[in-house]
Amino acid sequence: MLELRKVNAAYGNIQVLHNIDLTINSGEIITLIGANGAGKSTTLMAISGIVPLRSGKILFENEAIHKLSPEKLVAKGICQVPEGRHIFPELTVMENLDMGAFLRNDINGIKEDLDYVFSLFPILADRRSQDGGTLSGGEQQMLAMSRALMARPKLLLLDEPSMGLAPLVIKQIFEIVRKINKEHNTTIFLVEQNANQALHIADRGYVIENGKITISDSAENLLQNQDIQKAYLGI
Amino acid sequence: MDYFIELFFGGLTRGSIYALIALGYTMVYGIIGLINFAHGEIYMIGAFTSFIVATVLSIYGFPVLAIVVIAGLAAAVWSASYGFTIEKLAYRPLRKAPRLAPLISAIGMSIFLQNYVLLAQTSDFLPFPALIPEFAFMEPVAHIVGSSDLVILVTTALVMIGLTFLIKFTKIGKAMRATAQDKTMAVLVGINVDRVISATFIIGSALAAIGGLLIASHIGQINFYIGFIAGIKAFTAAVLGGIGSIPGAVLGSLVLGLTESFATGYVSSDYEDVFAFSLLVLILIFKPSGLLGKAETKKV
Amino acid sequence: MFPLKELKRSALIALWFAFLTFPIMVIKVDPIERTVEWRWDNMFFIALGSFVISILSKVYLIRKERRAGRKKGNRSITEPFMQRILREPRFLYPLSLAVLVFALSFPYLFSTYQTNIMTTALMYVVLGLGLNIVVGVAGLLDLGYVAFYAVGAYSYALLNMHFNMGFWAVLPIGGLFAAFLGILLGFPVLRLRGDYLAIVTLGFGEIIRLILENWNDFSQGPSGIANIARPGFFGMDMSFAGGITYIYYLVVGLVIVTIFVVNRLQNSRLGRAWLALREDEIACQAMGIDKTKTKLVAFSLGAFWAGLVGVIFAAKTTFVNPASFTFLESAIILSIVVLGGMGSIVGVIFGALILILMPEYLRALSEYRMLAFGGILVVMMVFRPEGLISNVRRSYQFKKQSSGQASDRS
Amino acid sequence: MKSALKKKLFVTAVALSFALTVPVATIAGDTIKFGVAGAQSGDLASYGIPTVKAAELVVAAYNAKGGINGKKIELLIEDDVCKPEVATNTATKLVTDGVDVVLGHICSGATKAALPIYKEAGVVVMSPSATNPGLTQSGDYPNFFRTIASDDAQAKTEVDFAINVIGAKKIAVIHDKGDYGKGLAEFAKTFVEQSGKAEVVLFEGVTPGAVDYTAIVQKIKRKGADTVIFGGYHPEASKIVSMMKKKRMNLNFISDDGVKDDTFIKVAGKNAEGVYASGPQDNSTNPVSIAAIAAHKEAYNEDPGAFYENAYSAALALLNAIEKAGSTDMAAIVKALQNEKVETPVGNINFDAKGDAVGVGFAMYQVRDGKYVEVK
Repeated sequence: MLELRKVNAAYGNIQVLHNIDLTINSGEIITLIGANGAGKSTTLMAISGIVPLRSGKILFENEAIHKLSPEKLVAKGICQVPEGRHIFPELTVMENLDMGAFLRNDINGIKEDLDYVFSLFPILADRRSQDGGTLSGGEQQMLAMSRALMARPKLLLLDEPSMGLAPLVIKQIFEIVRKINKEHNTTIFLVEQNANQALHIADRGYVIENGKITISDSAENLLQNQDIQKAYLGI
Repeated sequence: MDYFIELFFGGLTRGSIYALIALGYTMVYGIIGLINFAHGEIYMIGAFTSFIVATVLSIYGFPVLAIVVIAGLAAAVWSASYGFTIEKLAYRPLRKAPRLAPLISAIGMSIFLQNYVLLAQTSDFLPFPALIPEFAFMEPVAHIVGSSDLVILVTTALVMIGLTFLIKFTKIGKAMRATAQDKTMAVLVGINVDRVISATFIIGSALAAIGGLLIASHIGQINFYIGFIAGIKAFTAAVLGGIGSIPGAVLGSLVLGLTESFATGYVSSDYEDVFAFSLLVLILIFKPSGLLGKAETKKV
Repeated sequence: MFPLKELKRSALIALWFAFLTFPIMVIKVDPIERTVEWRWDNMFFIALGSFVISILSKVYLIRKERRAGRKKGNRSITEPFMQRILREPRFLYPLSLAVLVFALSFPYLFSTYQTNIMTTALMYVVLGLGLNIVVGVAGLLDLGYVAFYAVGAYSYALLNMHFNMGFWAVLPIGGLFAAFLGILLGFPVLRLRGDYLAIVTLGFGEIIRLILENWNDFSQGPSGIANIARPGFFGMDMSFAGGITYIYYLVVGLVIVTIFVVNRLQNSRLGRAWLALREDEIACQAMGIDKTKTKLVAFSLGAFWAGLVGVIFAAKTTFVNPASFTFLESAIILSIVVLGGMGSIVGVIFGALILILMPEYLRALSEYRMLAFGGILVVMMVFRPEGLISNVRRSYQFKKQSSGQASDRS
Repeated sequence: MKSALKKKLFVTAVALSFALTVPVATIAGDTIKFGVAGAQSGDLASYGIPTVKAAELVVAAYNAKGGINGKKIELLIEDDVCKPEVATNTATKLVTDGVDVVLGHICSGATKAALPIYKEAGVVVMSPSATNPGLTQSGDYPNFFRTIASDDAQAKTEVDFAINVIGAKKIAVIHDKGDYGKGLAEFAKTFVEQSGKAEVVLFEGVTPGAVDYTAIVQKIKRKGADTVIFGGYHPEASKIVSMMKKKRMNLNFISDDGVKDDTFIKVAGKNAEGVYASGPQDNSTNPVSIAAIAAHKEAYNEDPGAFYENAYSAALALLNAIEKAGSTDMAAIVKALQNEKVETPVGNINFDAKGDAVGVGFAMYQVRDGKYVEVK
């Protein structure tokens, strides 16, 4: 479904991604794990068209997309929940969700998806007219994910959904990620520092170090891998 | 008491005009953080366009109502076009430039537009046709509140309501708010930020043009320089209310208009602007982000 | 060679501009005689002009892209030309010497008029450098800088008129008055953030001008103060041309002193504190930099320089009135700083020379002068948003670090 | 690498020296250099541009006749934006270019700043519009002349008229905070107070270009004024007059030369009816004036702007003096200006020792049926 081929990207003169190769198949949950500053978020931003490529290609459903503008990518079904959630603080929960469906015009479909996200996160329904900025961290994460779902994505990019959340909430979030994947057949690309949790729900995983993919394997194998255990799982 | 009411309405009228210009300032600032110094010139171009159109139409013998409507539309259309073009030419290439570069570009644009109108039209003051008729029912109180004051107040109020509706409930309005609050995220939900910014310039410019038309027919004269002072005042009003905030711009404008009116009425018009600016300084000292501005929630 | 698509695009642009400028350029009405003049030829010229300009700019862009494509590999090695010169003492010293010799011999090479406008330009160099401390180095956007300039000018005018004080006596006093006023204003408002500070300083500039305009007993109001004494030189009596030359040298001296002081300041502890403050206020406070005090020093130092130049201004024109101290003046000084490249001394010098000399040399364009000035300001910003000399300072810093401590941070 | 750098340096140096030397080169030749200085851009351009047009027309007429004593007249037109510091540059430029006489400057402030430079260079200056009394009365500027009367004379005319003819008792004196307007208003205030027959109930300035003047107009009403004396120019005057009409106030409105301008009537329209303004004595039957206005209409297809006639007169007076003096020497021109009378749009004039035009007196006018009519 999504393929990165020899992707190089840079901020100014500092190269961040070096020859990234990565494949995501339809229906999978793929995770990308790595330390702070390894290039995880940049990879997502490159996929979403925010960080331009120096060289390389990104294919989505066998079509080169790395020269498309970000909103075209959203229209194609690639949605991102960025790191730090980026809730529109002065928009209400409802309006935030509306923004998620910005490119859609099918009123019935939107209604349906709205019911769906409210069923996933009932608390959002209670807070619907509250400003996004007044929500707690966990609620904001739920809202951010719901907002992305409102675009009815084929591929959902999640950047550190667990960051700064209480363990209980993290668990809930990951459960829902899996649920979305199963119920809606949404392909999910999950970037995490919390490798343990991520690998437990993922099908396959990649490890990124200093902007290079060093390991790629199935999630089970990665969980067993000793280097990974040492470096990322804290065992 | 009559005197007080007179000053009050005078201040409201003046404040309403400021508000129509200040909205453009505040919207543009809210979305791209730019003090658009050329905005006053957009207002001037709106006034000039409506002057030209109205005069041509009246020469060809159109009825007054038709003139008002067509001149108003023409002013809005052309001002919006200027706003759109200026943003594309002078600000968009500077989207990622250091913060002050667009400001200087805006100052240059302001000087350019003033002289463009000066050269293409005239340096002289021109009589603006009286587009606002004298309403008979206003006659008993005309010495306190004139017809044109009434029209300005009502129009401004209608425009405010319309704008609030637009910002609050329409798709483009929500997109504007979203873009203003978080540009990266706006892009990530599929908003074409460039288009939203263009829309902001178009709407802000059209509002300024309406202000231009109203004030020109209230005062009865225009020249190429009227945009500059009005622009500075409107900008002051926008900051007073909390720049970036739409209700703030309106409140700030009304406060500024009333302050100037009362300062002139009860103290002296010699220091009218001194009062206006001192009020600004005072308010900002006690409320550093303006009357309705939100305190900074995050570091930018 | 040139793609047809681009031609079509240019034609559309031409059409757009024809539409855009239609009411203002084409129609001219006389509301009294009730006649309408349709100037269709203007529309034709606008369309043609915008068509040509759009094609030219496209060609420029294509070529630039191609060049960029070719250069891509060794991009980090090629530095801007000016920057290279400024870093190399081997180039810098002979160059500065040449500039100095040129500056000193200027009055002998060129006419009095040239000397006069060069004096004006150099005054703006000092003003620019002063404002550069405030805006470029400390990052405080000041739109009312002209107020301090006015204070200097009126200090000399008034002290000279009432107490017959001489130029040299007032020069430091004018500077100090301005600096004092800077502190007075800075105290309450410096805690405002960026753009709020901008409008407050703008308001302050207007307040000073309005007071000068309205308070007749103090400042003689709008009619101004005339017959201000020119600076003396040990009681020598000078001809008009001699006087101009004298002031010219005086200003050259001031420019040199200013460059020296500003340069020293930027590399001092205080200068680094300013830079740090510009980059991140919160971090600075966390590191124990007294935010308000540091800002206040920058603000009043900038004001001090404006005051000095103000005194010279009054002495040079021998006449002051409030009309010289409008917002536009502040805007031009700010443009000098930004155009030159914020924080760069050489940049500010170039900026001042260009912005002040340009309108003078544009006189040939007569009534199109200010139109061209505004247009050029926009074009320059669009093509060089970092200013003429960008980032010189930062790379200079790096070099110092690497040679001094041999640390290889990159 | 190194040669590329050298080349760039060389190009820069050439470009620089080119830029610096080109403007120095002036056209040499046996012409009379007639300078015109004033605001030609900026917010006061509308007061400076008519002067340029007047100079162009007069000079063209002279040149068509073959110039003066066989010499053609060359115009040197310089913009000073009405700013003193720019005016010194303008003046230095004109002097460096070898100007013989100067028509200008427009604003008193700019004129004051520029005059010492002309004085030093021995250049006669004649302003069509700088009315500050000090310019002539101080005696500081023997090279200065003007075709417009000074502010105090004008204020006196206005006040006498207000008190003696209209019978004003309570006078509001309003001005535009400008050099000209405020100076005039102050004289008016002093004269009213000296007369003892009327009182000044309000003395205030309005901000030119402000969005509206409702508040000040209401204040005039509240103070119970029966007459307004306004010092300033027509844009502000027409705003105030229109606002007074809107507020149903019927006061006498007396203003000055800056308002006695057809543009005022055009802009204020029917609100202008009844307004009094002082101005130079009636020239409407003066054939020179009629010809001057006709020439302007023919050349530019519009009515002349502010100070056009004064500028036209000044240009005529200057050229006439050069012709009579037979030289461009300052002393000779000054003598000719003082002794030789000349027919101009503002009358048959010569100049007194201080530099004011003799015979340019003031009359009061009133707008009646869309025209200024002299009030006897």
